[in-house]
Amino acid sequence: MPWLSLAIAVPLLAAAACPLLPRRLAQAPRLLALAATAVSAAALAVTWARFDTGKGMQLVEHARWIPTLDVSWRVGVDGMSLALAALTVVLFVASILYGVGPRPLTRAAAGMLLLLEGATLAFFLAQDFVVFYVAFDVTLVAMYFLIALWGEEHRRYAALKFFLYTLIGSLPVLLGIIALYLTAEPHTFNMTRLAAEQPLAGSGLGASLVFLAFFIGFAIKTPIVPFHTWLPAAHVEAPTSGSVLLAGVLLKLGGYGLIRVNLQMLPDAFAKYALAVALLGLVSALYGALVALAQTDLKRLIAYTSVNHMGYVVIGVAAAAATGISQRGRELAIDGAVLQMVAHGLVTGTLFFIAGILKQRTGTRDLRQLSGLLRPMPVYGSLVALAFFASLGLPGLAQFPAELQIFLGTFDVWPAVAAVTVVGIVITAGLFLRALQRAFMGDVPDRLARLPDLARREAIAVAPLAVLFIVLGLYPRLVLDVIKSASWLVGG
Amino acid sequence: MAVLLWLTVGLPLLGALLVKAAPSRARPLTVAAAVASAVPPVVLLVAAADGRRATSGFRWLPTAGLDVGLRLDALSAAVSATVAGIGLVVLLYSVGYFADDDRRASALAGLLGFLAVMQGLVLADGYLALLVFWELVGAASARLIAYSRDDPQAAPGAVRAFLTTRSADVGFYVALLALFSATGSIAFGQGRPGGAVGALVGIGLVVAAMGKSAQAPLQTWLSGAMAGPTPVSALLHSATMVAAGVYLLVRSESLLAGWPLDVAGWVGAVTAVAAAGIALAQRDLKRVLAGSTASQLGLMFVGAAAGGPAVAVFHLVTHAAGKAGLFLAAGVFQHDRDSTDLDELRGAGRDDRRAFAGFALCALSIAAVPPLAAFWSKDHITAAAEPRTAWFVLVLLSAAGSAAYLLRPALILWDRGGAGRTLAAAGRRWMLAGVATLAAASVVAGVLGEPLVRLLQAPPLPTSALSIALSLVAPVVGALAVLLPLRPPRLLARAADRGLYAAALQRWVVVLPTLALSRWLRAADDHRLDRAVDAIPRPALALSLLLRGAEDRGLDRAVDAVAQGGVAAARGSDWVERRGIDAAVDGLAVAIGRSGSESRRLQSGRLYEYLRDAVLGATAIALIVALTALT
Amino acid sequence: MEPNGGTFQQAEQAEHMMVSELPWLAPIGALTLAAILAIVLAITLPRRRQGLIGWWVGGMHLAAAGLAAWVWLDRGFKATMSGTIVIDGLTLALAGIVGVSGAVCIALARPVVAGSDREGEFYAMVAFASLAAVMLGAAGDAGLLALALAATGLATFVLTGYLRRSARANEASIKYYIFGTVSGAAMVYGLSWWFGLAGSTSFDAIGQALPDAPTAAVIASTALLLAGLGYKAALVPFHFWTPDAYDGAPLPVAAYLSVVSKLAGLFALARVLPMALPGDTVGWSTAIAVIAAVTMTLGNIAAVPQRNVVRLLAYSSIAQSGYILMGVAALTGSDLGLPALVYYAMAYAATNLAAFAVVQAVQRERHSVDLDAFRGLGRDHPWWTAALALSFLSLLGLPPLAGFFGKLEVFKAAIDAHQAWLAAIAVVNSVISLYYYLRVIAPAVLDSRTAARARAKSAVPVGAALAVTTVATVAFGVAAEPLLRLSDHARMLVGS
Amino acid sequence: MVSLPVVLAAGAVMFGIGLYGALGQTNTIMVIMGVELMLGAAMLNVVGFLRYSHPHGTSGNFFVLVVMTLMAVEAAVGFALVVSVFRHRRTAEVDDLTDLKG
Amino acid sequence: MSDLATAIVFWPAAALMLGTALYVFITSSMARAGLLLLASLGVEGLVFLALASEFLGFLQLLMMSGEMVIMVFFMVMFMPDPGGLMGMDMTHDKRRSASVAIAIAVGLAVVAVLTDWPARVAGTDAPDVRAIGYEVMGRSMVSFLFAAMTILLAMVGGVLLAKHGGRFGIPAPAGEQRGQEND
Repeated sequence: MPWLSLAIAVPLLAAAACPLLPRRLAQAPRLLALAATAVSAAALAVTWARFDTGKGMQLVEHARWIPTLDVSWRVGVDGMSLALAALTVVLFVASILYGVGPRPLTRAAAGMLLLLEGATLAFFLAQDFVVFYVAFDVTLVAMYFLIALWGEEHRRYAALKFFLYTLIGSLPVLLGIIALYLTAEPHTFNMTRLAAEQPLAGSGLGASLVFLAFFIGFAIKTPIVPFHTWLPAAHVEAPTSGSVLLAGVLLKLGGYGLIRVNLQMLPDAFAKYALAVALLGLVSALYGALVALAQTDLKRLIAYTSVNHMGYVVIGVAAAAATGISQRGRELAIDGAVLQMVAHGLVTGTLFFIAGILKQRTGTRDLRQLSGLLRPMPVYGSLVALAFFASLGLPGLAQFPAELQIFLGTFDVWPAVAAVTVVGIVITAGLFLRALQRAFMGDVPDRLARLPDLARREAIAVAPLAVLFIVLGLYPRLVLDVIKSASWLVGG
Repeated sequence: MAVLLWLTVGLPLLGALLVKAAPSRARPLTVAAAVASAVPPVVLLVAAADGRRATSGFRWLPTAGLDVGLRLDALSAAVSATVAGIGLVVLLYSVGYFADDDRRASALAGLLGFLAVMQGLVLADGYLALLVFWELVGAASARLIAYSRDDPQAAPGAVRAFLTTRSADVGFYVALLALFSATGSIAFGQGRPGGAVGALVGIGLVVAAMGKSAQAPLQTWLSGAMAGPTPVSALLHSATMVAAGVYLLVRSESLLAGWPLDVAGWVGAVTAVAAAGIALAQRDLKRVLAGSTASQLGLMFVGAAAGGPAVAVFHLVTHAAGKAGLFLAAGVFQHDRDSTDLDELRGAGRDDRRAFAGFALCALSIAAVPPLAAFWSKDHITAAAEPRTAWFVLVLLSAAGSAAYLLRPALILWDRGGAGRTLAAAGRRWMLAGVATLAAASVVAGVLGEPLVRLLQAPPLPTSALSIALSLVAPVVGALAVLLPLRPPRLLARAADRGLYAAALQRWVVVLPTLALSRWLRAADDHRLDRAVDAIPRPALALSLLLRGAEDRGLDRAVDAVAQGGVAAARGSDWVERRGIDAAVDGLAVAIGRSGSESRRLQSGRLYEYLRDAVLGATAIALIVALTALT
Repeated sequence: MEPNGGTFQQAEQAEHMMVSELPWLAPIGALTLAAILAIVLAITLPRRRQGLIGWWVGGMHLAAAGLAAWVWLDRGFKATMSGTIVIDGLTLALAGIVGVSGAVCIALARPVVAGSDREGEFYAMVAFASLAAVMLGAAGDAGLLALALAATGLATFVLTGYLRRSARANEASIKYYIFGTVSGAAMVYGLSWWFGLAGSTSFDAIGQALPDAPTAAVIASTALLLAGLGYKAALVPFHFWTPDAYDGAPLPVAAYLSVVSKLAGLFALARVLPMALPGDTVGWSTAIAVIAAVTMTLGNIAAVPQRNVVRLLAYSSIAQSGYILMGVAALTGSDLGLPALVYYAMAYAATNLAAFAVVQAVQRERHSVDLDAFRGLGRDHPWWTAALALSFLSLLGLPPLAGFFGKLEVFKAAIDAHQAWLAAIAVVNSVISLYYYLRVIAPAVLDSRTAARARAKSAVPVGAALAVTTVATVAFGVAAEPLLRLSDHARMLVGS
Repeated sequence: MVSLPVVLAAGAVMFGIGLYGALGQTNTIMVIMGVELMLGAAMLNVVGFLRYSHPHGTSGNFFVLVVMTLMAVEAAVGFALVVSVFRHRRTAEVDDLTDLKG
Repeated sequence: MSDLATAIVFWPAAALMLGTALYVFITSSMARAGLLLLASLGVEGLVFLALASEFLGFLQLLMMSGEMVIMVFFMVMFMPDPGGLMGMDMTHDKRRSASVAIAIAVGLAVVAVLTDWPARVAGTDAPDVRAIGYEVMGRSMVSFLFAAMTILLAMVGGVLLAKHGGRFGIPAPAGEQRGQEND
């Protein structure tokens, strides 16, 4: 049974089926989306069970697509793919449960969600560069429509900006892919082979240019300062589920790409620029945190913390690429980076749900206009506090082990970078506590005094995420043993 | 043993979850949990005294060396038992304290939860586990400080507490990274690696300890933390959590040996005096106690640096009992008068004599009046500091200060001028029981010194005649400093005439000589002397006011300034964000649009212009080709 | 292949060859037959039945495409008629594209011209234009090239001016005419020098002579040649007529111009340049690459401020010419140039026709091609909107649509031919193009209905054309293998 | 004596005159005349080459025939266009045709 | 034709040809311009003759005499002031057009003069006119046929455009509405 292909294909087919659903059955799109996602989840669960943690790329499914160009439908998993694919499914379940735009889920919205889901899964599982790129761009289109159709006030502008930036990012990636394809003999888009053969190993300027092309693309997606300016606009204007998926899943495309392509296929070039990349990541981490500190809009604040958290990922990846790093440090850094992506997906997903609920209840996300929300909404408030503490890296919650591993790995090669990076955790702590203090503590004005607490539907969507990030925080090896970068990261 | 270790952490946690789950049965559940939680540490202590050692850990992260676990050894057993004891008392007290509070389940669960992570901190095996619980303790602390919804100071206090400690925790992180990077291990008991990495480890751990233990210049958060409920202050911000810094120093003795401990000692010595001055000038009882805590923790730092683990831990234990007792008593007064402001509390002790008795006993202990507990432990610290004159002087100054800052509230509490009202509050019995227990402990805990030394297999506690003598003198000087200038002679005389202090002070032999001295001074009626004596405390007072001012304005403002600087930087980058990069991108879009409009002018609609441009273009192409072909 | 005729033996031999080579000319023959019979029918059939001519010409277009496929599969490639006509992968691919696209354009034109005074002749003109377009791509001789260029031009001038009572159509056709004839005359002048350098009008012979010929003369004549073919392909700086002509012409004719005659010009460039200037003589690849870069840049930038969707598509098609030209520029440097060119041409044909079909459908219902006319299209016509979005996104080059694989191919070719800078410029241009493609898609998909409008009578041919081209846009991408294989097997007999 | 450069120079001058006509004339008919002259220049070149370089280049002869054909057909269609436009707009001036632009 | 005879015919004929060509665009009369163009192209036939292309020369003379007469008719029919009585200026942007044209002409002439064109192979005489026939009927057969198609196309297209109100007595179609202006 081609489980992986099944996991990708079912959402896509369901997306195609969405327009055909009868208009009368109002619940049908939602149920279809849930069913399709459930099938995906089941297929991934089977894969998880069959997965051999000791081996690298495995369970590869392969079908010829365009033999002329050596393009194949080639999907497979290694630790990173599996972990991120699982994250994807989890977040999509939550998003579908939460809904997009008008309720119940419309056919168009369900279709877009499913399209996005299929494409994202395809991206994480792809072992062929054309599939990889196709998935990369399809996510762009689906997300564009999600934002532009169901977003908030300035959705058009934000959607355009998102589209523009991501396209600017994706096209250099295409050039890079072509360059890799052309340098491999015989020409191939097979990522496994490209990673094994490393056709550009040791070649100077060419490798650097290709590296730069990929890096720009993934840096925009990740995003790394200064390529991040699309992110706040897109996050703020997107509908709640859109923000969740954008931050939870789509940002991971960049980090995944950095590891999968830049690190695995161009290690020599990466080693040359590792310190520069790490410094960019450091700037991202600190800058994101600082800018987040000044935000009064909760969604913008969360958006900028994404810049901060993804900056850690970049630092970890860069550290793993550096020449001086020990094997232990390398594994720590990459394990940490991947775990950070998973954890950030769960935590930030929760945070965006929180912001969405807040906006829905109070009509504003401006922290200056809110106060004392813990009183009318104690459960919600506790959830907020939990998610905030998770995001600021409190031990026992998922991001702590991830960040710690990244720091440990980075310290191995650049102690100064690691030491400065650690300062970021103070700033994030500050910004989250400020927000907490401002909006959730203190006196509650009358207009906020009667807000309803967390509704069942919302709780069902959010609770699994919270449970997951707590569990991961207590026992990160649940995922780390699967990620196990040692088994697939070729020694550099 | 492993089971007991995990139970020590698990039982309070379980209790917390149960209380949270069944808020209506919070009281019985809390009592049960508190009592149950106290059992394993005691058993552990016995086992440790028996020479048993154990560790129980598991691989938390896949990389070799990054295990997380708990350990039983002499130090952890001793501190764990202390935490458990204080915890038990405070929890039982809390049952009473929160009796009227409809959110008591939350508070009690919070306290139980804190107890769990605090035990985890104490029992942690290896720096990774220590860091985990270290951070959790901070978060639990912030949560508990922010408990009050009525106090506008609560939320900012919690935020400041968490942020200050977390800033210091950067040191812990860096130390951990450096240690692991250098040695590949995060186990306790390693020697300090050489070079810059070793320096990072040393500095990092000391900074972390300073943050947690509210040592200068990071002490400001502690007074802000007093916005939390009083039992919280008693448990977290006097007895246990803040002592974690001392615990870290003791635990890391092998890593910190040498200059890092010296740094810690200096920090401790300076803090001991500075915080004492701060305490002297506070107008809020709990803040007085907070200052006192910082000061005493400074003494512990000195003890750890100069005298070794046993000295520090001994004072930790005695101080925990005394200070927690003081807080608990303060909580009783707070319930009586619904305030902790000293002006409001005037006379509260007279109205509630049982509580005042406990308060006074604990205060005397902290003020190092023999033969109460803290006298002995502080004496060892003084003795240990003797070889280093500067520390020695500072320690003595702080001893004097401790007498002063405790006497002042005691006098106010016993004053007659107060409102004389007592709010009947539910749960008084629980509370008074707690005060009594700790007062008793403050009396007897002094005997623990020798057993502690045996348990820790430490060298005998240092002592010397000089230190004992000066230890005895110092509190007296401190008390005088309070009694003389702050009481106008007429008032003092009237007070003496009426036997104002007699009833209270006669019971405490230690204060009697002080009072006698004051009488003698008054009898001498020597204005010059009077003035001279008057002159002594004035600079001290000025200094303490200055310090408090620094505390409230200077340092706080500095902290705020840092925060505001951060926010300003953040705003700045936000501006850059909106105006700079974004504008550049948008500007590019505008430029494209504009060039598009420009290009429309090329398409003028006039055919001959099209043709002419085409001809020119073709010529240009030909020329370009010619140039490339010819070169 | 003889460079010159001139003796009786040669003539006799040529006649023998001609008879034996007739099967290779079958696609051309089909189009010729279509044109001639269309004129006969136009004269004889009554007014009501003039529509039959459309069916006839459209059918023969498809037949020509089918015959091209048959020749490819059954006969293989051959330089026929002493080398004046070259039947190879390039020609046959062009014949296939022209056949199918011509049929689609006739389907689109049917509702526009139905019942008009010269309906039959209109179809005949389309047949002539297609015939000339195939000839343009097949010409291996300067004389035939000049003729074919002029004939393609003349037929499309007439088509552009078909709506004779429209001032816009008049203006468009006049401008197109003058620009076309002047450019054509320039090309003829350049070709005369080539003859002087080679002693023959056969490109084969010219290709043997030019590499050693004096550089200045070669450059000057080549520049003049570029004027002629470049105007046909709408390359900068010979593009000025394009927006005006598209704007004034009937929409189906604009579609025809943007696909058939443009691709014919590009294919002719791809044939003539490597044939006549083998081995990158005088560095023409670089020149073509520069023109490609300028073309795509100017096309994209000029499209940004357009509010008239037809003009927008005109500029977009100029930009697309630039992308296709990347394939031509890579011909000497890489084996991948030709497949890229052929595949991109097919993908572009499907995509652009789909875009024009949607625009025409909208124009028929809303009587406007302004951007505002597309507002709220998604509510009224979800399928049109889907076609619009798919075709415009394909033009943008998003996977997995046809346009993406086209871009993939040309980028590949450019990088392989060491013109990575050109690929980088193309990338920047793709980003610019996003602005205006989204300007059309966004109001269509995102806006709500503006006002209730009467729905136009549904025109079956337009709907069918729309469906076919949209499906092709998607299918050429998702199931790209057959087309890519075909492109991969496209070979040029001479040249690269 | 006549030589090839002379002929070619004459051709170039004629081409230039035609181009001037195409660029500088306001009337469509006049523009068409300019085109005719440009084509004539091309013919002149070929004839010169036939005389001085390639007497056996019979394909050049055919090329001249083609150009003559082009002159005829282009003029024919051009005039027809002018007729059509003139009917509708009462003018054949190129300068009046500026509705389509931008 | 000998070189001398060539020179004798060529120089005056070429001068006349270029002179009349230039005068086409100088005269202010459309009719005169047409006749001058006719003259110019006719004289070009003479030049062809001088350059030993008898067939092409005669053909050119023949073509021009027919074609140019038609042209004159058109001009008389459609031009304002066909007789040039008012001396109107039919040029725009004269200076720039002229300078561009002169630059192009000079450039081409310079390149043409400086280029080392292939020399005639010594001792080979031009083939007689029949060779052209063999060329047309042999190698260039298809091109020739296609030229015929082109002429057919021009005829049909010319009629289509020129004759408003077609066969069926209905007017020519008007434009499609494009939403910006009224046609």
